[in-house]
Amino acid sequence: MNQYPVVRVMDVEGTLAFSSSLETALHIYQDMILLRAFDEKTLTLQRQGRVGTFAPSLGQEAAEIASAYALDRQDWMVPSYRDHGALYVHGLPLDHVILFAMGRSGSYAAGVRALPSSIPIATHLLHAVGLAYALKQQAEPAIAMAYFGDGATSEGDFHEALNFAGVWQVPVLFFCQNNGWAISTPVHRQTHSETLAQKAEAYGIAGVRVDGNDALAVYEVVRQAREKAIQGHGPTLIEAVTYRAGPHTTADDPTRYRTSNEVNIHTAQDPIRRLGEFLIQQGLLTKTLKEQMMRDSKERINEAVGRVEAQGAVMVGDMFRHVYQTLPTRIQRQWHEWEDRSHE
Amino acid sequence: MNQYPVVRVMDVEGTLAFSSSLETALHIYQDMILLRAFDEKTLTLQRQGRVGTFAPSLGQEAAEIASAYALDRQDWMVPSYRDHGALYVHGLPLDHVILFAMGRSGSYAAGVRALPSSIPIATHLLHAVGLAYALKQQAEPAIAMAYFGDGATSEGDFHEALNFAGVWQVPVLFFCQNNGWAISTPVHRQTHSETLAQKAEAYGIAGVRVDGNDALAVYEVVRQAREKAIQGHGPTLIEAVTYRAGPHTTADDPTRYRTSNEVNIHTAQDPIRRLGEFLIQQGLLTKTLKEQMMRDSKERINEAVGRVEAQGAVMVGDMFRHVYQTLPTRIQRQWHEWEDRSHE
Amino acid sequence: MSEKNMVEALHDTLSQMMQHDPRLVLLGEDIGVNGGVFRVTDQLLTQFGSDRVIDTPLAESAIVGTALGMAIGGLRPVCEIQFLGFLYPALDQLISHVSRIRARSAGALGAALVIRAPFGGGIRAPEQHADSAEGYLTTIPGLKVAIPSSPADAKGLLIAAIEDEDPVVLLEPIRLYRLGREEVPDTLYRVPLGTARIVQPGRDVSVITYGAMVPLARAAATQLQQRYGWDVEIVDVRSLSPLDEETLGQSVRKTGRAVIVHEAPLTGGFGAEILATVTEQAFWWLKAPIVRVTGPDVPFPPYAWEDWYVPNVSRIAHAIGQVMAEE
Amino acid sequence: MSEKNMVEALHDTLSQMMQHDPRLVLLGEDIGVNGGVFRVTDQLLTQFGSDRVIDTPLAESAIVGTALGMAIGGLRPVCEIQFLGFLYPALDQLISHVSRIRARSAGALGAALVIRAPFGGGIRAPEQHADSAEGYLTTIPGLKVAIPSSPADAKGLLIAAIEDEDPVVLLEPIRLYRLGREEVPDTLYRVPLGTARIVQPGRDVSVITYGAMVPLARAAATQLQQRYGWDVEIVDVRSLSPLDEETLGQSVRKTGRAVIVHEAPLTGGFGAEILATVTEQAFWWLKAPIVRVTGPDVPFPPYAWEDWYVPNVSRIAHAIGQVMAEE
Ligand SMILES: Cc1ncc(C[n+]2csc(CCOP(=O)(O)OP(=O)(O)O)c2C)c(N)n1
Ligand SMILES: Cc1ncc(C[n+]2csc(CCOP(=O)(O)OP(=O)(O)O)c2C)c(N)n1
Ligand SMILES: [Mg+2]
Ligand SMILES: [Mg+2]
Repeated sequence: MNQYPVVRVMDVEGTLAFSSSLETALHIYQDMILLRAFDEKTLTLQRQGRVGTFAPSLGQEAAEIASAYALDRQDWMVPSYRDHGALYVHGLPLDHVILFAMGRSGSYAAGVRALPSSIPIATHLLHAVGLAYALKQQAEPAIAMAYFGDGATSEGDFHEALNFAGVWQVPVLFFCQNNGWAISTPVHRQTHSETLAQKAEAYGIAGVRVDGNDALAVYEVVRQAREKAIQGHGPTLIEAVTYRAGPHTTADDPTRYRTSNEVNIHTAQDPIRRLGEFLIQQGLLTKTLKEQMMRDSKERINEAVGRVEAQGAVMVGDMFRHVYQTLPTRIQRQWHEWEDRSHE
Repeated sequence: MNQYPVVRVMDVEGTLAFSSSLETALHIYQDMILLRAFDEKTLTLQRQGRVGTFAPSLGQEAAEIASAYALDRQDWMVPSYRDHGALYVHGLPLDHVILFAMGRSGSYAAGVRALPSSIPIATHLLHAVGLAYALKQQAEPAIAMAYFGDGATSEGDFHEALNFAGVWQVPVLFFCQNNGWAISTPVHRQTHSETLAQKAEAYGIAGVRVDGNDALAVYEVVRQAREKAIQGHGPTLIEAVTYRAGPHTTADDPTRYRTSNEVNIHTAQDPIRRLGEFLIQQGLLTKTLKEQMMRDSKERINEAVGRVEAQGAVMVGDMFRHVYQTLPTRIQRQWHEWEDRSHE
Repeated sequence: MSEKNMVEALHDTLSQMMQHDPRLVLLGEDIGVNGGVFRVTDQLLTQFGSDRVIDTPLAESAIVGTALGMAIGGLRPVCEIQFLGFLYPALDQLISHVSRIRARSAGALGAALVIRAPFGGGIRAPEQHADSAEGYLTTIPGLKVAIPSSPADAKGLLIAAIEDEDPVVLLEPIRLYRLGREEVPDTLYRVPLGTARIVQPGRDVSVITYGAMVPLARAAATQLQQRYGWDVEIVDVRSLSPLDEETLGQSVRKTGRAVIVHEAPLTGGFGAEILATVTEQAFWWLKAPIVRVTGPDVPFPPYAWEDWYVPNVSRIAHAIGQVMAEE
Repeated sequence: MSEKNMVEALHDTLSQMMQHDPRLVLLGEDIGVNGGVFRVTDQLLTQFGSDRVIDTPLAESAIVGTALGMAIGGLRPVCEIQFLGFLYPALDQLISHVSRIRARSAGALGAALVIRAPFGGGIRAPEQHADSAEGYLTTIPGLKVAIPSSPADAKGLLIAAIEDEDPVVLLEPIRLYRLGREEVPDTLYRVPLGTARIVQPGRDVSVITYGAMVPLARAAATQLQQRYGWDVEIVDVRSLSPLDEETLGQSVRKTGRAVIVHEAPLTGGFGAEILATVTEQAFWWLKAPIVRVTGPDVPFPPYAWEDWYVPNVSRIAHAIGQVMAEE
């Protein structure tokens, strides 16, 4: 499909192909470092039994971080389970990301325009469309952007969301990270279409394919699609072509379904290294600065983990409190029963 | 979308554009006459309270009948509620069609490779894909074809069905009658894509647009797509562009949402008249023959209605008998209770 | 104050609430130009414009899923599902998201939305148009489910549902849509969710029911009153979730006997929960086993069997006779 | 005969049945190359090829919907839904088609297919991976629902399900997958659907339960036997639909007391149907109100609350104490 060429800003050696904000580039880099450090930390905590099943973004840092940089704080982010990097950029405190990983909350923080991460695949794309409708209706100059994977494009809700978005012409972006795999299913078993971007044809909306390991290209593409949406020119499906370098989740063993050869080829195109090269070439990054960033990241993460672990056991009441705004008597009674039992 | 030109065999004046079997054409014409007569009869019966809510095919006779003629008896037909014409061609006895309209059965007859008509929109497309998988697996030289409307393309199951079909490359055809309306919703409010055929792009499968009021074109297009599928070259989405000349169902009042002007423009392209002109030009049809066909149709329909109405009241047991192959004791007990009550 | 049938009551209430709260939007299939297949939204498009009365493409999961986004974004969506039997594609959205968003966000976000759907047999429609599917909904924590049995309650429940900060499914019995008229006050009043209604008080036996079964229960009660002098109490559950345990328990503690009536199939139907709840509330007062009168455990059949499927006055009267016979 | 845990029993049974019946096909997400996220289908792809062990795209409605087509077309599909909480998008297919095709075709067509899904809490997975959703399924006429509580039953139920001409959902308790091993005969044997199992006979009180709750009920029973000498009968429902009313009724007519235990939320849960059925069967024998021990009426919480949510030995013992205290 030559209709859907892959947009690139840097080539794989990190040489610039067109201009973008260099200061932003450095910030993006810094947060990519943080995200990698976060995932590494969380993987360790998981092995130690301190967090449960967890989905790292290893290899997808450019797509995660740069896409979120292209948003404004007034935009609604509608993430799935792997998007803690994007959520962090959008304002979710690190502590909340950790609370989520520790099974203590729904990765939501008041005041941040992001929905809690959606676990059921593709279901949340519809929420983004509804949010975009509300934004348009209330004349707010903002958009909604849903995050999801290649596998999500097979679900019915993906289809319904893009179709509604097309008919309604609301300011919504569909940000698909094609990381090559849906657990053990490669993209070519997920769909018979050559690209995911071309699925936009079915809805008469724009489709763009971007090198998802090229942070600046991701940033540019999302930024432009956002502008277009804000101007009332309709939704865009963005396919960010990247690669999941790590396991699907901590419960996954990728050696069962893919060769180390394949993984090596892709990790050679590591998005952090690539943006780093570029920033060094631009004179914005040094080895020292990079090491400083890494140390800082680790420290911030350790501090956050410390704070969260210091919180102590969860309270039983929090399981009941928020099921309805006003609790029906039956749930109140259950809450009391459970409280009584917790004092036994 | 010039990629999806409308395939035509006759122009609107009924002049032939390319060759097809003329004997088949006459048979098709005859059954189109029958279908029209059937719908007119059923509409009358409905007004008399002798049948319940019913969906006629007025204006869609070419698409209904000619598409079914392109199938072999070994093919699986997977229809929706409006496809009694196609079912009849595929072997469903007229009596069964009437039983369905009278709320006495599920439009199924043993020995006919057709599923009972599906009421929930688009859900049955998946069954066609599964049937096609089974055919392929068992090396049967046959296909499955699902019938549905323009509105059905918005449902998630439409998407999932076409996607699975693409990945599996099974012999299935998706026959979409774009009749302009889904109850009161015009196609341009149903989707923002210019054609429905182009939705095939999303699945990497073939998409074809055919003049659905050109019976011979419908026949040719389905026949060719069928050949292709049988040869193992994958599924096709066929958009047959037609027009629903009558109400959505007997419960519908189309004057609420469309002008008589629009209806008049389309009924001027009536598919029966059009095929009739062509057959007259070809010397295959005469006014006498046509009138004979109409009389025969009415007679056959009246006889069938007579047979069905002579059947008397339904038996309460038939509501229980077929819920499971072997009835659990609870349902047996209910059956007995209900039987007792029926003798009260 | 004027006489209205249920369709008119619902229509006028939607119109009133749309005027009253500019955040309200309606969405569904054929609700705009066509005014809904039962005309509940007739002319509202003309009155409020296509931004607020939205004719959607044909996709129920999308109707409910986008409504959730709208609600979080500050609108108050009221969805129409054309028939309850077509809600099934949207169950995932209801179970996974609509009902959970408040708990998931620790109370910060809510799904202040309403889903209206006509249900039940009675109009000789094709298959799947007559399903009574409340049993799938009442087992979803975080959701509320209400069913009116009269025009006045339809209005009060609809307003309560629209004003509720949590999601409410309002199921509208098709057979009652145009069955009769009654005085419906013009003011904005609420029937609080979670409250049952004593349709008629009685001493001997409680008939606990809802929706289109309420008039049948009344007819059965009248018959038995005349024939045997039995004093039947009729409780219209009205709000299935949350359930008014107190009113149900009180009634059965008073009468000591209960018959539960609904149109949905027996097994796993909401009648089981009512039976369980009432038994928990009134075990020591029970003089006879509670009897459930329901549709049979079969899919709703083609309409030729409709009269066999749906509970009728004679089945209800028979069941009351059964519980009265004990002891 | 060899010792197997539940995963091994299921795996070996699938392998045996695939050899035994060439019409059998497996389909689901990640069941092929990956062997399923719980490894129930480990290596079956190598053994039987990709035509019979199908790694599907990510779409549950399609898995169930295409399986129905396959079944009608002469194959015998066994679907895996990765976690029961992801069955929701397929509920429409189950309710509208899979469960109705036989009735709709007057018995001519059947949905001889099986759906397997792991369920319940216990592995600190993200939200929605721990739902106990049997309550949505047991109210669908035309469907069967079974839940094993041991490796041997898992085999027998799976074979019965595969051989059944009607659709069966087999729910597999995640916590029992690798909890223990027991002797599982190598022969092809069936646990007939519709039969409950008396796990241990007793005179004083019936604990009626299923799945992962069975071992907890045993532990509670042992504790109470030791502490108070109470003789607890444990009934493993095993087949929720069709329900073995007879065995349940007999048990409670004998003991006069019952506790029902499941992990799913209380309201509208399958426990309500059990309570209703048992009450109908044994009303005059009941010495105390039946007590339900269930998850609370809240969505399954993030896993930090998991131990609070899931019923435990102490809650079950406490409930047994309650029903024993009466009279
Ligand atoms: C409806 C649903 N079905 C199945 C799952 C289990 N599951 C979790 S992640 C996943 C694969 C998702 O792949 P993709 O969409 O490519 O996203 P990625 O994980 O690669 O980021 C599956 C099958 C789920 N969460 N939701
Ligand atoms: C899932 C579902 N939702 C809604 C309906 C109600 N309904 C019946 S037909 C129809 C319109 C269908 O339009 P289209 O697909 O274009 O087919 P047509 O009737 O025009 O042949 C609707 C909304 C249904 N049957 N199933
Ligand atoms: Mg992926
Ligand atoms: Mg149409």
